[in-house]
Amino acid sequence: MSGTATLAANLPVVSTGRIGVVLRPVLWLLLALVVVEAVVVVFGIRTYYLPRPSVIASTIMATPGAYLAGLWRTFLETALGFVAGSMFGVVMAVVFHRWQTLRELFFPLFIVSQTIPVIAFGAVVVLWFGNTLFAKAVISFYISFLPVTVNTMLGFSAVDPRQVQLMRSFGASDAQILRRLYLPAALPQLFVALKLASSLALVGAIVGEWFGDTTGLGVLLLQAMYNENVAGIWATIVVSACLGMGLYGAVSYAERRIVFWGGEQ
Amino acid sequence: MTLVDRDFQGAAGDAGTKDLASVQDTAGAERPLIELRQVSKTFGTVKALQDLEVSIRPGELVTVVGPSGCGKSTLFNILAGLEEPDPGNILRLKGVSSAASDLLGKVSFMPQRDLLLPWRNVIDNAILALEIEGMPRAEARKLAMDMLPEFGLAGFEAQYPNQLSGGMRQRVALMRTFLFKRDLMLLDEPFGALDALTRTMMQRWLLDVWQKHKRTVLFITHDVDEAIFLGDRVLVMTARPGRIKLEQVVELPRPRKANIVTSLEFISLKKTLLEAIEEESMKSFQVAGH
Amino acid sequence: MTLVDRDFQGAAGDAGTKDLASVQDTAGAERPLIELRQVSKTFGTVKALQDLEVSIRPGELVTVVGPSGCGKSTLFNILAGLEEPDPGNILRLKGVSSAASDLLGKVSFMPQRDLLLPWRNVIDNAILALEIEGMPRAEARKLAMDMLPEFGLAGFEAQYPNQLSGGMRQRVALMRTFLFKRDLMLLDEPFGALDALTRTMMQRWLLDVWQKHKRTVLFITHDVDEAIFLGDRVLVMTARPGRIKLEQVVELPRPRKANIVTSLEFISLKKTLLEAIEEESMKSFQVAGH
Amino acid sequence: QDLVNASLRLKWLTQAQFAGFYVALEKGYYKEEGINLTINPGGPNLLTENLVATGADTFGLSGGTDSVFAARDKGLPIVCIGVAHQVTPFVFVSHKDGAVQSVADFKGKTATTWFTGANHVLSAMLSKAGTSPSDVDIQPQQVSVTPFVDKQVDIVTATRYNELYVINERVGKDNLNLFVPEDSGVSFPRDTLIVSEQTATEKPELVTKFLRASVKGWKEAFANEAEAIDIIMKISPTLNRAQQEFMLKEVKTLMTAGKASTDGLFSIDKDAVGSANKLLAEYGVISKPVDLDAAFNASFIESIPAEERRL
Amino acid sequence: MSASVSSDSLRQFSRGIAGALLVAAVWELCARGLDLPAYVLPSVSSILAGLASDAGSLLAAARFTAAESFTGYAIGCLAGMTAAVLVTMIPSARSVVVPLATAINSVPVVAYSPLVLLWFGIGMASKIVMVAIAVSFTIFLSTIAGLDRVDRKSVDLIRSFGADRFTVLWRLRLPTALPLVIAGMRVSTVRSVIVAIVTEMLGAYGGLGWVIYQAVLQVDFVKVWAAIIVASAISLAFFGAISFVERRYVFWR
Ligand SMILES: Nc1ncnc2c1ncn2[C@@H]1O[C@H](COP(=O)(O)OP(=O)(O)OP(=O)(O)O)[C@@H](O)[C@H]1O
Ligand SMILES: Nc1ncnc2c1ncn2[C@@H]1O[C@H](COP(=O)(O)OP(=O)(O)OP(=O)(O)O)[C@@H](O)[C@H]1O
Ligand SMILES: Cc1ncc(C[n+]2csc(CCO)c2C)c(N)n1
Ligand SMILES: [Mg+2]
Ligand SMILES: [Mg+2]
Repeated sequence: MSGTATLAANLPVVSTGRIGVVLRPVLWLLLALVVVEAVVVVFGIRTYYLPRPSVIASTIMATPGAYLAGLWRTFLETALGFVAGSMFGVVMAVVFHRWQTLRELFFPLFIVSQTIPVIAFGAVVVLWFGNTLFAKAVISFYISFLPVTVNTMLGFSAVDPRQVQLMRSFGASDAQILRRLYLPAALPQLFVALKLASSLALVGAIVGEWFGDTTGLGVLLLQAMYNENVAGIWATIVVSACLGMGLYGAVSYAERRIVFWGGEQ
Repeated sequence: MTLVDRDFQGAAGDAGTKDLASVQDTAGAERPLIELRQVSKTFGTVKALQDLEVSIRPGELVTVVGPSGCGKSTLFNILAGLEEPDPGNILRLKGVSSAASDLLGKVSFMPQRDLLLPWRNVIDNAILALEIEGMPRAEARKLAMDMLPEFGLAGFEAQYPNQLSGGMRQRVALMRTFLFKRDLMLLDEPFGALDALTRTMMQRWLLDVWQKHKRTVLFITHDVDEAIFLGDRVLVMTARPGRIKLEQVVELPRPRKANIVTSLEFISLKKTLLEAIEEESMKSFQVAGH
Repeated sequence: MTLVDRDFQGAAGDAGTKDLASVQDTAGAERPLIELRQVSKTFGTVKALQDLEVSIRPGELVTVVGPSGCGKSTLFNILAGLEEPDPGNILRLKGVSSAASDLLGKVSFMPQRDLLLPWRNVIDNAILALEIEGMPRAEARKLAMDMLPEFGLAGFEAQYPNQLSGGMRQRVALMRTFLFKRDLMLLDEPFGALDALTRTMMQRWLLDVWQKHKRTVLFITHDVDEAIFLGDRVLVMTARPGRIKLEQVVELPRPRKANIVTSLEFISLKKTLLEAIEEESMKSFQVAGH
Repeated sequence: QDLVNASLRLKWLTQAQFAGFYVALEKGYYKEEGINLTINPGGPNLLTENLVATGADTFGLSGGTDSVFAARDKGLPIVCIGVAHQVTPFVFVSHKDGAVQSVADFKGKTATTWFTGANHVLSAMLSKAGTSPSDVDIQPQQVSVTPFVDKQVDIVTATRYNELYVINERVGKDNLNLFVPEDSGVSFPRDTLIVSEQTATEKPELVTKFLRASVKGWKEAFANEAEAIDIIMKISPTLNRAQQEFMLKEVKTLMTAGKASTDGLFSIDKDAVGSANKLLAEYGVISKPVDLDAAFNASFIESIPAEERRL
Repeated sequence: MSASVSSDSLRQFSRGIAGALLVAAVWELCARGLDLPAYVLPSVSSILAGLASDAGSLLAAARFTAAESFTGYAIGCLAGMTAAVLVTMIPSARSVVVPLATAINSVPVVAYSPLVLLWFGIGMASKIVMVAIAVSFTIFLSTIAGLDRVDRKSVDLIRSFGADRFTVLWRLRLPTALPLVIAGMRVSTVRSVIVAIVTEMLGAYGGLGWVIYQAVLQVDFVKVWAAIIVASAISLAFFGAISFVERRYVFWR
């Protein structure tokens, strides 16, 4: 087998289309906005149903500070909950992987916990943790850890037992096998979960803010909704979308950097 | 089909080992490096090995052939200390009776697939065993770097497994095995996944490396040509439960050239082995209605 | 190394085809079933095939060996109508000039891996091509059921691929290819993934089936023993860009027995072929610093 | 200076409905009384009574007499220490050019209302007009008043300080009929200040100080509305200023009506409260009438002289 | 072999139950031992009692919520799959649609909820729309990923049998995508119930979210928890049903 030929075929090619990949959707989006603007104006659609994109933009620009502050606050809650949830998720996966009895006793409850709508007991969280950023992060944490646990366990179970035997034949301890084999091997699956968890954590933060808060995208959303401020709702959706896409993009970027070898073994 | 005398001690004594490394090893020349007697292994109701007897002298390269599922990998797992045989066995390393688990970390083992870690580059895959032993990374890397050219991997140290061809991956796995310096090396079908042409190249290269490094090697293969081309002795195993059916000493001179496979001695050895193997294969290969 | 005359018409005329099915085919005995002239194929900057010339007579079993990446699969893709060669080629099916795409659905093709559909059981995998042709499922199943014993699959019709051994999967894939009755059968390393012993069994069985069904077969392999054992002719391809380097007629009598591989004629054929292949392999096999 | 930490949980997000508290906070009135106050906004799924009962928050501006009764009925140890809106803060609205011109006309029509107390007010109004509530199609009211604007429903419920503004804007003030509960003899004071029983017994002076500062804040807010709105808008810049100005004006009317016109802000009108109590017991919302004296403790607010509480 | 599998799953089942009982016992002990009032944490026994006494209204609410989530789920699945198939059949649409869908999918669904409530009212329609949106993007992306997993070599093989694009789609692409599609569907079950409940809490005529909202305002925390348990049971049953279908029809993995 020709080493050089295979190499050439598999070397990561610096894609010249990369910029195009980013630019194309952006151009399409701009076009779509123009079309929507025109449609709203031409057909006289009421703001109540669909405000003009320019109205949404000017709504944000009227009080940019409020949206920025909301974005920052929600980002902090999300990031805190996401990081804590991911770490807890991985730790629980290790625990469940290591002790089958614990897994069989409690893993089903982990699944059950996710069927409980967090909004139903957000009040309890406020009761316990007060009106703090931490309380919202707890809600984010709660709805983001399970996918991480599940996928990490999936990643662990996909480890080739022969690989484990090989490590053991080198005299490796359990801790060495975990660190050098199981954890890296689970990374591709872990990142799939992290992408999902980042979106969930954001939902958690926004919903968490519905339990009494002064700033945050969830607050802006509620306020706009109950004042029938449709442009305000749209403005908040746009800002939430930016945050959601930003988080997703950040995790995807980390994935590309860290899991450079790809999911397939 | 005849079952040969299983006293390997005697049989091996006659083997043509003129230019073998072991000759230089004056003290241990006659004492087997490893010796298995009455070794059986049962998985639930499956009897994988039954009363297996194997003995390998230092510096030997012994090849093992046998039908699929006859217990070859099981034998290796026992020798690597990963699996404990059924009670009542005798297992001696350098004459000292041991439990299989005592062998853990004492033999260097290369399993059936290359099992490279995709997130480690060539050099870091090669030093995996050294790192686990506790050698500082920099030192291990230095050691491995020096070995790269010999394994045909010079300049590839920073490549990742998915950028390598099958043959190169196998060489990295072999290098990892060689770097984990132990008295006994177990190679479980290292070339099984390669195409026939690449495999021929790898065989020749392995013989070179082996002669330079003077290791004792037990080598599993499905390919009779490979078994004869490489081995000082060929062990043919029976279908499950695995035992030694035939032990064939290979008296071909070393160093061996590629064209040796068309020599008359080679052909006659192949004939004998194929007959023995065929009988066993037919037992385990079921072509219903044919 | 000499390049033989590439007029296959003439060369094949001398071949020992006494017991070949094609002899009964009085009309087409001398007219090639398929003929390629000046066939090149470029992928971007990679020249995979260059001025390839192949011609196969009805009823022949022609084997192709060549180093990895030399363009064997590319050749098959062209013959299967999946890939169009570079302009300027000549491609004749039964003497009629055609574009490669005209061949789509006209040859039965078995790619390098078995590619069984995991959600279909043995029988439904076997009839896939027939179903696509539009044959009612019940009828197709009936046809396939009758063929099962011959393919060593009797009683396995309701099994799913993940329940089968590698050898059995290959036989299902072969059965699928046989059921798709076309003048030309293309087999791309059908036994490449099998271990050497299972492969030997499959080769013998394939010869049996082939002689019964009288198909024209083009067979890619990496294994020289396999190429000689099966073929009426062996084509050796050059390293990329692929051309025919050597065409070797195999005059071994049929039916061939397993022990033919240790016969003198076989060995001498093997010697010739190995020499040719070795030269090409060395071109594409890079052992840096070795 | 030793400040006591305390928190006030509102019934909703920051808006002019709560301006007085924010003004008091901003002007340092709570600090002057030795309280380091945090104002925590509410939300759609929060119950102020619950947070105050558990001690998560010290003070609460809760839903109203209705939620106080419900909480007391369920055994939550909370006490109401003042009532903000002296009269029912909501009205029922119909189109002037529509079929509904009087409460009697509700019969056979579709009305939407909130099922958190307002529905009982509606039922009581209907009963007083001789209409059985079951003869009116009463539906839960959604966030938006659009179904009413689009005339898909005949009668909509509106808080005077919030929904009414939106309806006025979209339908026109002059095109609406307003049906006021008090006109039918039904009263339902809302926006109640609460503390836990524990706070009430253990820290009465804290409660009084909080009330004093709050009253001062509200008086300041009503005296200087523009500045009060500025304070609110600074906290929630996305609010609509005109709407907030309207809200503060309406809230002023509600807070200074009835007993408050004589006794001052946050007065507890035991008669009005008692009628609400009876109403809720009648409709089975609470299992039996609540002990009014235990649920409403006017001593704190009354310890502040009326002249100090009057505008 | 089969005997050991069933004894395995029996042990897993009994351990799962044991774990649940353990947590319930600790909960009960805490609630009683610390004398927690219902508005902090009601005891398990009182929740079960509440469940029994409110069975009628909870069941009605459960039906309401289940109807919303199932309908939304079905619409979402169909829309997602159809869109995915169309996009794979029209490659030029892909480079626009897929990044856009990925982007939209990373926007929190709750952000749309006010808008959907304003547009579709507080009846069932708004819940169904919310669920459908939430489900369809997940299914769309997992179907696309599944359809992409098809091996080029397999496509070539089946083309060599004379198959056209639709045959390739029907006989190869769709079955290849099935495992990922169903995995996406399984994950979406729980999500659909939760989205329905969250939307109900912002305004509804009925359903578990509406019951919870009302119960909170009426200070009935036993009822809140009883409704939560019913919601959880619906999710689990839904999840179990799709998992069963998955094991049944994706037997080959
Ligand atoms: N852990 C195990 N549990 C149960 N059965 C086992 C186990 N390991 C191996 N076996 C069985 O023991 C027999 C021997 O297996 P082994 O892997 O040693 O065969 P092998 O000779 O290496 O085969 P191959 O040539 O296919 O690699 C087989 O029938 C296998 O199914
Ligand atoms: N679609 C393609 N695009 C670009 N290059 C291709 C394509 N298909 C094949 N090639 C290149 O053409 C050359 C010949 O490939 P081909 O698969 O025909 O080789 P082969 O002889 O079948 O190899 P092997 O023995 O490994 O199967 C290789 O270098 C390969 O990388
Ligand atoms: C009694 C009563 N019940 C429900 C609502 C609906 N609602 C809940 S929070 C909120 C915002 C208040 O400013 C609204 C409109 C109400 N207004 N009044
Ligand atoms: Mg093995
Ligand atoms: Mg190929």
